[in-house]
Parts: sequence; C-alpha cells; structure tokens
Amino acid sequence: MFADLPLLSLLIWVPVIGGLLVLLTGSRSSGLEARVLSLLVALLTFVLSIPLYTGFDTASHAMQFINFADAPVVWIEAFNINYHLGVDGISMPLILLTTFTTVLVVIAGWEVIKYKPAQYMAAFLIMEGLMIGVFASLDAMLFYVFWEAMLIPMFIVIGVWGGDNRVYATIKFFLYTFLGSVFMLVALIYLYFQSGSFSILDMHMQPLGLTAQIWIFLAFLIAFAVKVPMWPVHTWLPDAHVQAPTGGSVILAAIMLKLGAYGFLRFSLPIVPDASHTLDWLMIGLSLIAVAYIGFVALVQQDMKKLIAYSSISHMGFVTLGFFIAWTIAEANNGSMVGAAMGMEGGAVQMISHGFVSGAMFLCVGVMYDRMHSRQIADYGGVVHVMPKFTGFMVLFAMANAGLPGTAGFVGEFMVILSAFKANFWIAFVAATTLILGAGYTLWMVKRVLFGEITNDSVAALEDINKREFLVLATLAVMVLFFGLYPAPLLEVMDATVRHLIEHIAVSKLPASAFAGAM
Amino acid sequence: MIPLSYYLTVGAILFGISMAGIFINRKNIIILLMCIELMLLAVNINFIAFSHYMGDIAGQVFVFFILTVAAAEAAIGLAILVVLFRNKRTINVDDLDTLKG
Amino acid sequence: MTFDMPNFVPAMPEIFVLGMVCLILILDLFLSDRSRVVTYLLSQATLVGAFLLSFGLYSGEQVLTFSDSFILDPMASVLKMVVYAAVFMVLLYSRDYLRQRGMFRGEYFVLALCGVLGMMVMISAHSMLTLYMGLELLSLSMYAMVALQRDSAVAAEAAMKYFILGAMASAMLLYGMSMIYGVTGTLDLSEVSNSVAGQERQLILIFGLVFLMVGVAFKLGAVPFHMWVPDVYHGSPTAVTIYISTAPKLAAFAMLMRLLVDGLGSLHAQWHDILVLLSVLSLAIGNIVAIAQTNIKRMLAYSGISHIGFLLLGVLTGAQEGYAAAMFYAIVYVIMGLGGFGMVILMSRAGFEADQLDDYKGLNQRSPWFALMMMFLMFSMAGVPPFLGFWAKLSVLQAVVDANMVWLAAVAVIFSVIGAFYYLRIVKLLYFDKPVIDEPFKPSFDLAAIFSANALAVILIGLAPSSLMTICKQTLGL
Amino acid sequence: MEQIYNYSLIIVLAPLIGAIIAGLFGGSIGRKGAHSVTIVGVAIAFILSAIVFKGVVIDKVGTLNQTVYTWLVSEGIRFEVGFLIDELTAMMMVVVTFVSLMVHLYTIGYMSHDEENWPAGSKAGSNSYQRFFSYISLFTFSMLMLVMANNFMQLFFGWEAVGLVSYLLIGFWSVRESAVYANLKAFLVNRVGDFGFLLGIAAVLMTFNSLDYADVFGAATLHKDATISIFPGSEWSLMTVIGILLFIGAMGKSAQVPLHVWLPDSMEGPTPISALIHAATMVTAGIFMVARMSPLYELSETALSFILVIGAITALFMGFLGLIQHDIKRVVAYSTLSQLGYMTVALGASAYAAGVFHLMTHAFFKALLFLGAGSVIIAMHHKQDMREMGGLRKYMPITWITSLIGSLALIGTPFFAGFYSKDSIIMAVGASSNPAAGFAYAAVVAGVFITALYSFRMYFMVFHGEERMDHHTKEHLHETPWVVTVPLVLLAIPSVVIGAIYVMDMPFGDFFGSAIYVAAEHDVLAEVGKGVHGWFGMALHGFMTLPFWLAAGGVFTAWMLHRKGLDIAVVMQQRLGFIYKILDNKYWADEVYANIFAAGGRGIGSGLWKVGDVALIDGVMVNGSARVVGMLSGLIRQVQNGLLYRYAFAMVFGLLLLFGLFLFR
Amino acid sequence: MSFEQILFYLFSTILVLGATAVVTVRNPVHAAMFLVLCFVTTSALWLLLEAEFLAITLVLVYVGAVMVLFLFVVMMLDINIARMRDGFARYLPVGIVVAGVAIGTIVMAIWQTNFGHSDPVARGADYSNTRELGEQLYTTYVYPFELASVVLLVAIVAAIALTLRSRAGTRYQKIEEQVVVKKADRLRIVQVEAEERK
Repeated sequence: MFADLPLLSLLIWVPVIGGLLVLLTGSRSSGLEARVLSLLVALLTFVLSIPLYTGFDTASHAMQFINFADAPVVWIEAFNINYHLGVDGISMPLILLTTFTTVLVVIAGWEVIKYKPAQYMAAFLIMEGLMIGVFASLDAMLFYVFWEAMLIPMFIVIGVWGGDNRVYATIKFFLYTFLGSVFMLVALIYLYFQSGSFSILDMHMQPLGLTAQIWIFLAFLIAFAVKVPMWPVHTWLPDAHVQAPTGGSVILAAIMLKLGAYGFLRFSLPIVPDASHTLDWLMIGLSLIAVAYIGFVALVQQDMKKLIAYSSISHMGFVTLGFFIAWTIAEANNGSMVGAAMGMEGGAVQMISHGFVSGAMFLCVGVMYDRMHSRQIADYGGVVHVMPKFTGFMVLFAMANAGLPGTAGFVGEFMVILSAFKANFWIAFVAATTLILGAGYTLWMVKRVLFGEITNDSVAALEDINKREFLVLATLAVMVLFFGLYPAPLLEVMDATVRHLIEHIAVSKLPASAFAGAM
Repeated sequence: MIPLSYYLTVGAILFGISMAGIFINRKNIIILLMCIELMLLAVNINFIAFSHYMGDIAGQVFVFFILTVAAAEAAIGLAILVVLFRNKRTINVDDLDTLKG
Repeated sequence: MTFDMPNFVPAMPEIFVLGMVCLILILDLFLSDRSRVVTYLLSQATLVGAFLLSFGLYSGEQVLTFSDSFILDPMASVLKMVVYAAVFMVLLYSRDYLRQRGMFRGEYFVLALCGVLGMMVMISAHSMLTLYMGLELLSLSMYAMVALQRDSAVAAEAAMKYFILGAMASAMLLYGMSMIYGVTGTLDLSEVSNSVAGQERQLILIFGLVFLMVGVAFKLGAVPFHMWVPDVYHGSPTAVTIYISTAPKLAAFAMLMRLLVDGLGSLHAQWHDILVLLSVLSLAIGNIVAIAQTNIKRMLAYSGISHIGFLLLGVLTGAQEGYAAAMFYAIVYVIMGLGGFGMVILMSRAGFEADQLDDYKGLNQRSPWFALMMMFLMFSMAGVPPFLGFWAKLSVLQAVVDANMVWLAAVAVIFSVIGAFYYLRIVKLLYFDKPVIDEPFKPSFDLAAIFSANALAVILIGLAPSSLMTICKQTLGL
Repeated sequence: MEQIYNYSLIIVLAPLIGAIIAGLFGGSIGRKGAHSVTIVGVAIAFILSAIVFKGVVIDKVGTLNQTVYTWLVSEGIRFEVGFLIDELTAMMMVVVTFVSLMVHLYTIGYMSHDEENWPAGSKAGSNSYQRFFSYISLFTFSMLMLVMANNFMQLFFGWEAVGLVSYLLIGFWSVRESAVYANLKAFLVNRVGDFGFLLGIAAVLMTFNSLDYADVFGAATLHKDATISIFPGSEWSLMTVIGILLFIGAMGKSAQVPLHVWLPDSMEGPTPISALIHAATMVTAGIFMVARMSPLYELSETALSFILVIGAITALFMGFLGLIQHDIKRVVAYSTLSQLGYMTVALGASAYAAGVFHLMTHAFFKALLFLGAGSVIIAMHHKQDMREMGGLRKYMPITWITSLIGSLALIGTPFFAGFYSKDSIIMAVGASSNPAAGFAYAAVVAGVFITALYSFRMYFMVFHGEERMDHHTKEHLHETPWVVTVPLVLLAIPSVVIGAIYVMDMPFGDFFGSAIYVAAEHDVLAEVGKGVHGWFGMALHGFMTLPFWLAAGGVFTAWMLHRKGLDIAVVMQQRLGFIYKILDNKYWADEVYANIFAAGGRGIGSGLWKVGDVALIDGVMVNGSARVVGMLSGLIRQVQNGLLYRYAFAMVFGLLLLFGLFLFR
Repeated sequence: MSFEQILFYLFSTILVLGATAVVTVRNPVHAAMFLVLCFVTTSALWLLLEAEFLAITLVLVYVGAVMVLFLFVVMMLDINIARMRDGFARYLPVGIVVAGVAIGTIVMAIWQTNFGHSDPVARGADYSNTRELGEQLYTTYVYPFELASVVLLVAIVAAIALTLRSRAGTRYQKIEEQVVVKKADRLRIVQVEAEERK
C-alpha cells in the first residue's frame, strides 16, 4: 500500500508542515499540545520511513523511490532546478536514522524544555524534514538548499536553548558551516555548466580534467570537512555541542555530522574520482589526525560534552578513512581494489552506529545535566550509588563508544581497520590506536563520573532516571546492541550501492590523453 | 586658430581646481557650493568647445540644461544650508561630523 | 524646421505621474492636516495608475520616441513597475512614521512622486541628456526629502553631505559625458554605441568612461564612492531612508545598463575591469565595516553597499545572463531592503527611532511572529536558502562562473560569509537576548500586515523564484 | 553430531540467559532467584559440556564446525558467528564451565554479606549480589564464546567480552577508589594488547581473505614465504608479523611482561572472580589462542622465539615479586603470572599441548588456591594481609588441607597435577631447538625454586605458626560454610588426579588430534615423550630430576625461615636492600606506565588541545580571523570620519584609482 | 599670435587665477566675487566659441541671479569669518598634489587624443546661434525641456518646504478673522458687584 505514496516527499514535508503547525500552537499554551503534536508528527514520520526499508531492493545500486520517475518535477525552471528525490543504499539508512533519532529527541525534550517548547519542538521537526531532504535530494541545488536551510533551526536551537556561551558557539557553528558550504556552491555551479544540469547523477557521469577536479574536490572538501568535522576545521563542534541543549547535541552528533560524510560519498568520490585519488593522502592523513590527535585531546577534557564531542570527531575519522582508502589499497595490491568496499562500508556503518552511540552518550550527559546543571566531570563522582539504572546504560554506551565488539560502535571501526591494513600497516596502526585512546578517554570519564565515592551532596541528591528517560535510553541500548550483534541487515542494504561506487571510482574520468599522462 | 585641446585644457584645469577646492576647503560649506558651480562651468566649457568644433548644436543644448539644473541645484543647496544653519548654528565643514563610522 | 508631433503613448506613465504631481501639489494646499490622508491616498493611486499604464504598455517591442531620447523596452517596463510597487510599499510603511513625527505633509509625497518620475526618466533614457535630467530630478527630490525633517540636525547634516557629494558626482558624470560627446559627437546612446564600436580605443574615451562610472557608482553606492551612503541612511528620517535605499537603486541599475551596455558595450573589456575593482571593494568594505556598526540603519547601509557589489558582479560579466541576474538581484535587493528598513519603521514609534541594535533585543519574547519575520529577512539578506536572497546570489554567481571567473565567485562568497555574521547578530538579538523593554509589542495593523507580507514574500518567492527570474531573463531577451 | 550442535548453542546461551535474568530482573527475583538461575544455567552448560567432551574426546565423533548466523557480509567475505568444537575446545569448555560452576557455588557464601561493602544508602549496593551473579554468568558466556569460536571475529568478540566482564568485576566495589582505578587500568592495558590483536586479525584477513579458522589454517602454508614491508626497504615474513601481532593480544590478556601490570591490581575485585577470571580462565585465553593458532605459529620461528623469551621473562621475574608480597591474594596473583609465563614458554617451544595441559591443571589448582585464599579472607573478615594471619589450620581444616594440596600441585610435587604439566613443559623446553630455548630453560628451572619458596612462605604464614590476628577476629574464626568448602573439595580432586589421568594423552599423546598442529621439526613433545613411560613412571622419575630438588629446596628454605620466625620479605629488606627495592617497586613498571604513558598521553593531549586546538586553530585561525575582520572593520570605520572633505577626497582618490587601472597596465 | 589667441590666453589666465582664488580666499564674500569674475571670463571664452546665447545667459542668470542668491545667503547667515580657514595650509600640499595629478592625467589624455575635427565648422553670416538653439530646444529636445521645468518645480517645492516654516508662537494677522469679527468676540461686559466700604 505504501508503494504508491510519494514517500520521500512525505518524509520531507510531513515534519516541516508538522513543525509549522506546532509553531502555530503558540507560546501562550502550556506547551502540552505542542509536545503531543510533535510526538505524533515525529512518530508518523518514523512510520512513514519504515516502508523505505521494507520496500528496498537490496540487489540494486540504482536510486529507488524516485518521485515521479517518468519525468522529474521542475522546481525552479529559471535555474534548471528539479525537485528530484531518490535514495540508494547509503542514504536510506541515514533517513531511517534521522526519523528514529527525532522521535527520541522529541521524547527526550518532553518536560525538560520549559522555555517556548512549541518553538523548540518545531525547530526539531523542521530540521528533520530538511535533513531528510538532504539525504533524499538527487538534484545538487535542491541538496544545497536543504543543506543550508538546515543550519537555521540548529542555529536557533543552540542559541535559544543553549548554555551560557551559546551565542559564541552558535555563531561559530553557523559561520563555520556556512563558510564551508559556499565553496561547494561555487563548485556546484561550475559543475552545472560542465554537465548541463544540476542532476547529481549527471554530474557523476561528467568527465573532467584533473585541475578542475582538484579545485572541485577542494571546494567540496571544505564544505564536507567542516561538517564531518575533520581536523583542523573541527573546533566549532566541541563548542556547539557543549552549548547546545541535549536534543541539539543529539541531532548534531547523530545526523548532522553524517551529512558531511554523506557528501563525500555522494559528491566528492563519484564526481571527482581522480582528484580524490590524487588527494587521498590528504584525506587519509586528516582522518588519522582525527583519530589520534583528537583522541589525545579528548583525553584531557574536563567537560563531559566536550569530551564526547571530541570523541565524535575521532570516530568520524574512521568514516573518512574508510571512504578514501580505496586507492591506497589498489596501490598496495597491484591495482586491485578488493577490500576497498569493506572500508567504505565500514565507514558507512560507522556513520549509522555513531549516530546511535554518540546520540546516546549525549542523552546520558543530558540526563545528568538536567539534574545537576553541570557538565563538568569534576562535579560528579559516585553517581552509580544514586543512579544505578542510569549507570548501567551509560556504561553500555561508553563501551560502545570505546568500540567494544557486540555493540554498534565496533562494527564500523573493525571493518575500516581491516580494510586499512590491506592498504598500509601504519595506517591501520594509527587507526587502531583508537582502541586504546577511545577506551582511555571514555572510561576515564566513566570512572570519574560514575564510580568512586559520592563526592558531594548534589550528587547524593540525584534521582535515578524516570520512565521517559528509561524509554529513550533503553530504545537506544537495544539499537546499539542489535547493530553490534547483527549488522548484516545494514550491510545488505549498502552492499550493492557501495560496490557500484567502488566500480565507479575505479574508472578515471580524465580525458584519455590526460589520463595517460597522469598515470 | 586656437586648437580644441586648449579649451579642453582650460576646462580640465578648472575642473581640477574646483575638485581640489572641495577637499582642501575645510571650513565653509558655501565655498563648496561655489566649487560645484565651478565644476559645472568646466563641464560647460568642454561641451561648448566640442559643440563649436563639431558644428553640432547638441552640446550647447546640453549646456543650456546644465545651467538650468545648476540653478535649481543651487537653490536646493542653499535651502539645505539654511536648514543646516538653523539647526546647528554653523556651516563649518568641520562641525558636520555627527554622522560617522 | 518642422516639428513632428512625437509619439506620446510610450510616455503615458510619465505624463500621468507628472499630471498627478501637479494635481496633488495644488490639492494639498486646500487640505487641512486632518484630511491630509487624501494626499496620501492620491499618491498611492498615482502609483497604482502608473503601474496599470506601464502594465498596459508592456510589450516585447522596443519603442523610441521624443527624437530617440526616450525608450520603452521590456526592461524599462518591468523596472518601472517594480519602482511603483517599491514606492507604494515605501509610502505604506511611512504613513504612521511620518504622522508621528509631523512630517505627514504634501511635500513628502510630491517629492517622492517627483523622484519616481526621475527614476522613470532614467529608466527610459536613451540619451545622455535625458539620463542626466532624470538623474537630477531624482537627486534633487531626494536631497530635499532627506532634509525634510526640518528640526533634525542629523537630517540636515545628512542632506548637506548628500547634496555636496551628489553634486560633485553629477559634475563628474557630466564631465564624462562631455568627453564621450567629444569623441562620438552625439548624445544619443545607440549612436554613441555605433560610433564607439567603429573607432579605435582612445584614452579620452576611456577617461570619459571612468567619469561616467564615478557618477553611476556614486548613485549605486559602490566603494569608493559610497561614503555618503551610511551617513545619509543614518541621518535621514527612516521613512526617507527606506525610499532612497530601495527604488533608486533600480534606476541606478537602469542607468548602468543604459550607459555601459547600450552605450559603451564595445568598451566591455574596460568597464569590466572597473566593475571588478568596484564590486570587490564594495563586497569587502560593505561587509567588513557593517560588522562594527551599532546603528541598524548604518548597518543596513553597509549591507546595501555589499549587495551592490554583488549586483555589479552580474553586470561585469558582459553577458545577457549576467544582466538578467543583476536585474534579478536589484529587484530582490529592493524587496529585502524594504523589509529591512521596514523593520526599523515597524519597531519605531513616536519619540523612539529604534535604530540602535540593542532596541531589537529579545523581540522573540515580545512578539514571536515579528521576530520570525525579521529572521526571514536577515537570513535572506545573508543569502541562506531557501530565502529569496539566496537565489539572487545564486543567479549572479552562476553568471560569474559562466563567464569563467570562478575566482571572483569565490571572493564573493567569502565576503558573503563575513557578511553573514552581522545578519546573524540581529537574529541573535531577536532570539537569544533578553528584552530591555518589557512592554508588549503592538504595531498598528496595516504596518504589521505590510511588514508580514514583505517578509513572507522573501520566503514564498524564495520557494518559487522561477517566475521572477524568468521575467528578468525575458526582459533581456533570454 | 546434530545433537552436539544443539548442545553447543545451549551451552552458550544457558549462562547468558541466566545472566540476563539475574541482571535485569535481579531486584524482583531476589538473591535466591538470582543465584539459582545462574547456577542452573552454568550447571546446564557444564553438564552439556561434559557430554560434548565425551562425544568429541572419548567417542571421537569428529570435529564440529558450524555456523550459527552470518554477522555480516562485506565484499563477499562472510563474517559469521559459529562454533568450532574439537578436542581443544571441548577441554576448555569443560574446564571453564566446571570452574565457573564451582565459583558460582562459592560465591553464594563469599558474597552473602556484600551489602557491608557498600556505603549506606547506595542504590548500587542494594542488589549487588544479584548483579555479581549476573556478571560471572555473563563471563561464562563470554569465555565460552571465546573458546568455541570458529573464526577470528568471534574470538575477538569473546576476547573483548571477557575483558568487559573483567572490567566490571574488578571494579565491582565501585565505591573503592583503588578498585575503579584497577579496572580502568586492566581495561586499558588489555586494550594495548587488543590493539596488536586487532592488527593481527587485520593481517590475517589481508592474507587469507577470510577470518574463518578452517580457511585460514587450511591455507596457512601457502603463505609461508609471504612478506610484508612494514618499514620501507625491509621485508618481514608475513607469518611472523601475524604471529607477533596476535601474540601481543595474548600478552595483554595473559598478562605477559610488559603488559602484566594489570593483573596484580585486578585483585581489587572480589575473590571469586580472581579465581575464575584472573587465574583459571580468562587469563589463559592468550594461551588458548596461541595453541589454537598453532598452524600459523608453526610457520614462524621468529614469532615462537619472541613468545619463548616473553614467557621466560614472565615466568621468572614475576615469581620474584611473589616473594615479598604480604597480601595473600597478591601472592597468588604473582604466582599466576609466573605460571602463565610457564605456559607461554611451552607455546614458544612448540609444546602447545604441554602449555594447554598446564593451563588445565593450573585452572584447577589455582582456582583452588584462590578460593582457599578467599575462604581465609572470609574467615578473617576481609582482611588480606598475611602478617595478620597464622595458625589457621586449627580453625579451618578443610581450607587448610585443600590449600596445601593446591600448593603442592603448584610447586610440582610428583603425582600432583601440577607436576605433570610443569615437568612436561620443562622437558619440552630443554629439548627445544629454538635459539631462545637455552635462556628459557634456565628461567623455568630457576622459577621452580622461586615458586616453591613463595608458595610455602604463604602457606606457612597463613596456616602455621603464631596467631597474629587481632582479638576480635580470632574470636569469630571458624570454618567457612559448605558453599565455600564444597567447591574447595571439588577442585582439590582434579588438582590431584587430573595430571596423572591426562599426562599420557595430552602432552605426550594424541589428545588434541588435529586441533593443534606442530611441524615435525618442532615436535619436541614427541621427542620428549619417547622417554616418558606412563604417569607413574614419570612421577617416580620426577623425584630424580633437578626441578624436584629445586622445589624441595624452596619448600625447605621457606620452612627454615618460618621456623625461625623470619619472613622472606623482611629478610630481603634487611640483607638485600637494593634487590628488595627493585622488587618492592615491581621493577617500576607501574611507575613507568603511570608517569610515562598515562601522564605522557595526558600531556600530549593537553598540549595538543591547548596549543593546537585552543591556541592555534581557535585562537589564531578562527577567532584570529574574526578578530582581524573586527579590527579591519574598526580601522576602515575610522576612514568614515564624518567629514565632507574626507568623503570628497575618497571620491577623487577613487577616480584616480580608476585612471591608474588604465594608465599602468 | 592672433588677437583671438591673445584674448583666449588672457581670459583663460584670469579664469584659472579666479578659480584658484575662489577656492583659496578667506572670505566667502570675496570668493563669491571671484566666482563672478570666473563667470564673466568664461562668458568671454564662450563668445570666442561662438556660443553667444549661452554666454549672455551665463552672465544674466548666474551673475545676475545665482550669485546674488549666494551673497544673500552669505550675508544672512552672518558667518564668523575669523574662525574660518585655520589649518588650511596643512592640507594644501595634498590638495595641490592630487589636483595636479588629476589635471595632469586628464590633460595628457586630451593631448593624446585625436578628435578628428581640428578646425571649427565655419558658419555663414546669417547663422544665429540663438535661433538654432531655440529651434532645437522646442523640437528635438522638447522632452528634456519639459523635464527641466519639472526640475525647477522640484527646486521650488523643495526650497519652500525646507525654508518656510511656521514657528509656534509667531504672531501674525489673520485678516479673514479680523474682517468677520463681531463685537461679542472682543468685548465682554462684566457686571461688577458694588462693594461695601468698610
């Protein structure tokens, strides 16, 4: 019955319109209507996203659920922009992650948000729609519109409901991301003139010279690297996370960061494969810096959210590492790219699993923050004695964050390291330091926060999690364990797409003569 | 016979002097207004010289309109000057620095 | 010499407006202050009538009349209609403001309509002479309007500065015109074009071009001929600021097009370089200096300078797409500028100008709706999709990239990121700060409605900008 | 066959289910419910393991290699969860489930007053008893997953899962700062090992394109001569690299020098888990793993030498540390370290079977010793310092006897289990042709004396001599309840007999069949086995060997000192101050780790953060550029000074600028 | 050197010097007078260029009207001349340099340019500049002519709007009220009670 619905359009517009409706319930009311309505909208969106999975043809790498497949709907004729939507094996799971996370965020903010709850909820719903739009767009400019528009609700969320230093953080967040994406805009326009349309799939097929490719790659790199974020353009993230309200942190970590990584898969790699090849050393280097450098930095953080934010950056290093390892593998194996797909799939799995794990970690910190109004590790200690249930969840998520097998946090890292070893021992070596560093910073924090004697009276007065919080955390715990113990469904969905992508990037786009020269 | 460029040079010098007059004069707005009149005069010399040497009346017509407009401009300029003086009791250029930055 | 009766039909809107100006001027003398609203309504009626006339005259054809000194082409028609609409909005915005400050007098409307006439003349100019006359008509009206609040020292100061610099710029423009005239021997733009195309590049011609550019750049407010802009926008009563910051830009754009494209099109290589310099400087100075402003009118002035920089980018490509993009940008800028200064008018009341940034603090708590509307405007100005401002930037960038000047596009976007900062700061004030004024925010209904409509236009047209862009393209024969 | 497959799943799941029930519903089912359900779970696992053992080892029904489900498929490479049950696995399963069952029983007694260990009002302490059972049951599950794995991925899962449970259990009394420090340390040190282990797995996958044991071992010889370039210009044998990387994992888990530092600290955990995890089972996972990977290790002489050296160092030098400890559990812990070293030495000498044999016997007698120590600790009201004990044999006869048995087994008294396993290791090393074998042989032989010395020092200090405990404790001294003593007895039995039963099968026979592969030229056990004639003969011969006399000498020395009322530790402190200082500081390993690695890591972290992130990136790049823009803004603003002539000048300047554009080009 | 040239150099020199004086003299009244001089000399130059009508207009309109307006304003505003122009010398060098550069470049451009018409077009004796101008003005340039009228209208409206103001409290006669006034409006008859003398 769902096959006939324009599912992707619904997924985009139901939450957006729902968000506007929530906004209309206004600030006069107590906010209950807003909350209930938001929950309904979020649930409806989630339910609508399920047929994407059930109806997905895992054997095909082609775009699916394309809206009006016969003829693309023209959105802005004057600019030749089409309203063209579709998903493949990479974007579909991310959409599901988005709808799922939003439900949790709505529940997590249920009674915590007291200032203008309608605006808060509306911002998240609108953001959800826009994020799904990003994942579902097959038109570059449509993509860009969603990509940028998404910043606005997040800007507001951090700025209005954030911490003491929220203004600095949110403006930094906005400008950083804005700076990154405008270069992408220029690159997209350039590509438009090269390929004659804004269709991403056309751009994939467009041959380009190496110099042009490198410039385009760099433009994309700035956009996506900021979003991922990669060293050295990562410093907005800790600030944004620390200042954002819990829901904001969760969405930021679980989904927004994925957008950058998704961009690499959707744009950088397939559109400019030769530049990706030429500059893969840079990407691998930056990824490894993210893993190791950021891992060390995370070790010394005093603020829990900052620590988790840094750990997010470190984990996202695996994603980019997995994406760009293919050519190094080929070099080490006489041109054979066997093993590259594992790295790329590992990166893609890491995107999803990191969504659950980091989201859960931020929710955990949020639970404590709601009670203590402090994120400083030093203000806690011995929480286990007053919040044993919570501690159970937190330790589980911490373990997932440290990449323990059996949790979702392990799968992606494992695959990427396996793949990286195939490319080069030292790449794998540096990547694998996350085993030590990740465990180090996560568990050291866990130790100081949860264990030991109760350090002060405010900790002693803490209440264990209530049913609402339990529901949220338990749902995430189930997901974390499920994808840790049985990631096959996820891989099954991605496999065809990723393999096709590998085949695609293995073929140079350079004109024949230039190709001979470049090699 | 006086070549065209002589007249144009006179116009250019006049234009340059009046332009310099606007920014070396730091005290009296009225002199600025006069400088503007001078500038327009320089333009007029140009137009008339061209008109004469090309035998084309359009240049003179243009000068006619410039004179008209300049008169109107002078009227409005002086009116503004009066308003300014009434409000600030000064027409010193140096005192016109409330708006800045 | 015989006098052939010229074809008056293309100039019907001008004639109508002039007639109405005279009517209003006379009628106003007989009106008491209480019934002054009649003047206002008549002015609006004038604009509506002119709009209908221009609309009726719209055709794809190009009509010349008055010995070829008047041109009516699609671009002229469209720009005129936008001018009427913009001034219509300006008057709507201004009514309460003027009334609260004792400026609700016939002169304001008469001068505003004369200014409109000046703009119309400029837009339809096909000779340097008419262009100059239109320019002066517009400029003189605006000088007077700025000083219209007679008991305001800052307004008088602004008017004086505006006048001196404006007159100087006009003189330079004229000097340039004289040089062009000297080289080409004609004032008619198409003859100029033919003449220039047929001869070698003489330095005097290029100097003439430079002088012309000074005049045009001054009107547009491009760096380094922008110095008047912040002071005048700041010093003028907001009702006047909103007027001079919006519609005249369209006329200036038309002037740019007429002079550079219609007249000196074959000097593209030269004016391209000039425009590159001006636009980069405008983008840089406009965006950077706006950051340091604490007065919102000044801030919007600098923001306007940076927008002009963007607009010039479109023109400098020398391609029809670029002109269309620039025209689109100009129209969009007018819409956003109306909203931006409309915001200042909306917030101000008798004895309170609301021109300090701090006056906007915490508006979200006082009125979520208007905070949202203002946020739309700010994001639109910053060029964030899907708001209208983004499409304007996109179209210009497209044209620039198409002209193989990717580096210029990159420079432009870098500065627009710097620019985003001060727009964000407004949003920050609206949303993140605590209000300094506790009283609820209740603007009058018509002001609220017009402002909301303006702000919603920014998003609604932003969601479907195609038709507007198509119009711009069509007027330029694309 | 099918039957066994079904069993294998039940064996794994029964403890897991027990753990889940006890863990999640501990509050509602109460203490009794919790220990019942977990014990039943483990008991089922034990019984079925025994059946499997019978089937596989005795009835020789063959090796089971079965996939349970596919974890994921990537690029056609299947990562699966499945079981490989051969003789090695079956033996491990029985040992694990048996010791675990004993520990479960024992825990009932040991933890019965656990609430006293928690601060008043701690909610975490309210059902800690149930949680403890849940954890140890979960451990059993994890360990079974580890030993039953048929592929590297699952092995790694089990590997890390036991590490997790170990972490949870060491820090079980989470109110104690030392405990939560120790568990963090244990986890991190293990992670260092896992770091190598994971890279080793990656190397395996790269080489074989599969992680399945069968595929890997089957194709191992094909890659015998493969090389990998780790440092540019030097080619390393791939098998050596794989072997060493995997062994680094084993070093972490089996606490080999230099990754041994966590094990003594892990004694912060409750004693039952010290017995179960940190003596009998988990720490031997490394030994098991190397034995399991024998087809790979046999291909690299270098890797074996590496193992041999590490094992020898551990065996000897960790034994020294046992001499001067006063904490009863720490003595046993260092003893464990030393014995793990013996096992590792065996592996290095290609005597995998001997190593695994020692693993088995050690599991019994070391669990016995730990539980005995625990029994003493219970009686002493959780005091662990041996200097406060003495003469306990009168009060706790069962504990005394069983501990004595354990100690005798440990030092390698002929006829006891430990004798057979240890002697076969010593003989194998002696016969090994590995270049490092000479050093290793000297170390293990010397280790025998040390082992005897510290074991009996402890024995005498605890059970004999003056009663040094305080009055209050003394009054309450009595034998521990049956749940404690029954496991002691049950463990004492195999500690005595198991060696004799299996010595001819396991090290010197074909017990393991194809489970362990030894290259013909490395097969030292076969060579040594030729001189061994039955369990009785071997024991008799044992009396005439050097190790026996060394052990006897150790016991004698301990007795002599004890009789004089002297303590080795005190003696050494007085006579050999320098050496004592070295031993007292445990070779400064902890200091090195704490001050160089941990503090260094934090130092690097804060350096990178403060200098890199805060100062350079944020300070210079981000805020710096914002500041520059702000400054520019303020600066350019000054140009707009409000004065007309400035504005006019700007216009003229602009005009000249545009002129310049054309004049100077 | 022909007479024409002598006249040209003479008037040009006076014009330039006059202009220099306009921008440099201390007293605005003097400046205005020098400006008049400039206008007159320019007018003479225009006569050399055969633009008789405009030359006359310049004198009539500018010297006669505009400059009077200037002087009127100068007098009216009663500016303190002593305060004027201090610090003038400091900026003079910059001004001279910039003006010099500007003049130099423009003159250079002029001298480089070949305008293609070195000799003026010879006119017949019956040629009337005024007539020609008039004809053109009312035929070809009728549109700008009309616009000029609007410009002047704007100037009038603006000048009045800016300068005419009714001050609150100003006393002036309201004639229509004076005419229609009635006795009752002006005269109030008050009945005064007689008081008893104490």
